[in-house]
Amino acid sequence: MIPLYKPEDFKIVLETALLSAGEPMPLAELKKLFDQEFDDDTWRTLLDDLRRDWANRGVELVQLATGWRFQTRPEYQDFLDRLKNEKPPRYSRAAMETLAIIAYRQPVSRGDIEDIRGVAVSPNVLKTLEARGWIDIVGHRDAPGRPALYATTKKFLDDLGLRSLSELPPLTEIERVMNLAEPIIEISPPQEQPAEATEQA
Amino acid sequence: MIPLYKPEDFKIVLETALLSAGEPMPLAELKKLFDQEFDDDTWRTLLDDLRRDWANRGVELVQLATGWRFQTRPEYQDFLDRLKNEKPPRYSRAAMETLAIIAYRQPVSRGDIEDIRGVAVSPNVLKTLEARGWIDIVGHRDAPGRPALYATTKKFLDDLGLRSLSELPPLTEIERVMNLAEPIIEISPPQEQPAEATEQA
Amino acid sequence: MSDLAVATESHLPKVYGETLATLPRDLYIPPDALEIYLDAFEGPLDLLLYLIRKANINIIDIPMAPLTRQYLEYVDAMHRRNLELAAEYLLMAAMLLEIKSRMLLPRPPKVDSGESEDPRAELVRRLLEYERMKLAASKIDELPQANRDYEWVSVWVNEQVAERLPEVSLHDLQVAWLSLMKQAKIHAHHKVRREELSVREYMGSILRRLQGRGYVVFEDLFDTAAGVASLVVSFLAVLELAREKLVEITQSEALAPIYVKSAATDDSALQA
Repeated sequence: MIPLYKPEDFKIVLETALLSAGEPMPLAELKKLFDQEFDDDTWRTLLDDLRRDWANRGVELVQLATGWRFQTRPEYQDFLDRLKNEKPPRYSRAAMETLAIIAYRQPVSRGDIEDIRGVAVSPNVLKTLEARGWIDIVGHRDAPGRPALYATTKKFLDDLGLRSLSELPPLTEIERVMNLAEPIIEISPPQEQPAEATEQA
Repeated sequence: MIPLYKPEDFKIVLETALLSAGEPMPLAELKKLFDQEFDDDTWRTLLDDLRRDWANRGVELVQLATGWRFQTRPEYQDFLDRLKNEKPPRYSRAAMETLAIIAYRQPVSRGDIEDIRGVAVSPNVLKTLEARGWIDIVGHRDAPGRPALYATTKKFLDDLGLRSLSELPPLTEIERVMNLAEPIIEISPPQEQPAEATEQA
Repeated sequence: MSDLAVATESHLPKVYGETLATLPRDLYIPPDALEIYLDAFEGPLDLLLYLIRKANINIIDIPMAPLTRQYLEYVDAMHRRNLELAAEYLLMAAMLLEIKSRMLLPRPPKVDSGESEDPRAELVRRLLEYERMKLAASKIDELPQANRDYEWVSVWVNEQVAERLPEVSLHDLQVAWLSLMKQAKIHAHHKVRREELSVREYMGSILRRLQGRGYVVFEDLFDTAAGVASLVVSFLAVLELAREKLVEITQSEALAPIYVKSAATDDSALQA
C-alpha cells in the first residue's frame, strides 16, 4: 500500500475514491479509507479543499442527501448531450404533478393524489417514478383496501441535488383567502423525510 | 452553451466528457464534442496534455483498443478495496488449524498434522497454503514413504507482519487460562531474522 | 411544458395585481383552439384553472354562472367532437351546477361559527391546492436533474482480476490452536513456548539449506554475524533436528570436520 505522508497524499486517495465510487459516499464510509483517524473538522477541511481544487473545472464535488459525489456541472451538459445517442425523455405533466404531490404531501395514497389532481392516476405514472427509484411504498393506510402510501426516496433527493426535503422549492402562496372557512397558512415543505410512515400497519 | 476560446477551455470539456463517460471513448466519438474541427495531431496534443495533467493523481487517462478512458491506478486499489462491503474470504477451520500446527510445530509432516488434529488432512488444504506461499517443503523425514516436512516461509512472516516466528503469540498465555500451564523460563528470542538462511528454497 | 401551461403561467402575476373592481372578462375560447388545448389539460381542475386564469378572475370570488356556462360549453364541444371525455369532467359539471344553484339560495348560518359558508369554498380549496401542486411540479422540473442536466462522474476502477485472498491475523492463529487444544488431542509436548518457536524456525531454515545438498560442513550452517543468541538457537535447532532424526550428523574422527546431512536426502540425486 502506498504510504501517505502529506495532506496532499490523503487528498489524492480521497479524490480517487470519490471519482470512482458509483454512488454518493457518506463520510462514515470515506473514513474507512485511512488507517489514521481524523476528526470531522479535519475531514471537512479535506473535502472543502478538494472541492476548491475542482472550482474551475467541468466537474464539481457536491454533498447530497446520501453523501459526497462528483458530478458534471449543468453548464457542460450541452456538450455531453452531443455524445448521447438519445435525449433522456422529459416526464409528462401528469408524472411531474404526481411527483410534486408525493414530494410535498408524503406519505400519500393514490386516492389522495387523485383527489388533488381531480383525475385518475395512471398506474404507469407511479410505475415510471418507482422504476426511476424516486418514490417507493412506505406503508399502507389502515382503511378499506389498505391503500399503499407513497413517499419520495433518498435517490430522488440525490438526483435533484437536494440534501433534504426542506431544500425543495417552497410552495407558492397563491392567494390570500377571505371568505373561506379555514385560513390558508404559510406552507413550508416537510422538514424531514418521514422515514417511517405513521399510518402503516 | 459555454463559449470555448483557449485550448484550456477545450481541455476542460474533454476532461468532463471523459470523466462522466461510462465506457472508453473512441476519438471519432470525442470529436462530436466540438463544433470546431481539429486534425488528429491537435487531438493527440490535447489528449496527451490532459494525460500529463493527471500524471501524479490516483486516476490516469489511458488509451485502450476501444478508446480513451480515465481509470484508477492499480497502486490505489488497496484503498478502494476498503470501501467494499463484501466480507473478505476466510480459510476453513481445517486450513487454519493446519497452518497453526505448521507454524508452531515446524517442521512437520502431514502425518504429524493428522496426529494432532485427529483427522485426515486433505491434500487441498496443504496445496492452498503452499499456493499462497505461506508453507513449503523443507525436507523429507527418513521414514517409510519419505514424508515431506512442511515449514512456514518468510512470506508467511511478512504477510502477518512478523519479523520472526518468536513473535507469534505466545500460546502459554492461553494455556495458563486453561490451567494447563507449567512454569516457563523465559529466554529472549533472537532479534535478527537469519535472512540468508530462510530465503533459499 | 406545453404552450398552454406557459401561457397560463404568464398570466399569473397579472392576476395577483388585479383589483376586485376589475370585472371578469369573457371566458370565451375559440372552439378551434379547444382541440389543441385538450391534450394539455390534466383534468377538470386544470381546465377550470385555465378558464379562471385566462379571464383574470379572482379565484376566491368566482362568478359561478359564467364559469359554469363556459365549462359546460367546452364539455359539450368535446362531446360533439367525439373526444373521449373522462368521467371526472362530467362529475365536475354536476358539481358546478350544484354550487351555482346553492349560490341562489339564502345561506343558513353554520351552527358552530354562526357564519355562513360559501358554497364555493370546497371548490376554491381544491383549485388552490391543485394550482399549488401544478406550480410545484414545474419548479421541481426546473431543478437540475441527474442524467438530464448533469451526469454522475464514474471513473473506471482498474481492478486487478486477482482473487481476493483470505486475511489471517495472529489472533486467528491463536484461535485455531486453542480450538485444537480444546479437542484434548494435544499432549503436554505440544505446548509451545516462545523460545521453542525460535528453535523451530531455525530447524526449518537449516532443513532448507540442506535440501538437495548432501553433506554440509557443520560450521556453514551458522551465521556467525547474526550474534550469539542466533548461534545458540541454531545449535539447539541442529540438536533438535538430530533428536527428531531429521538430520544425520557425522564425524569420522575426533577433531575432524563435522558434517550434517538431511536424513532423507536421496544419495543418487547428489551425484547428478
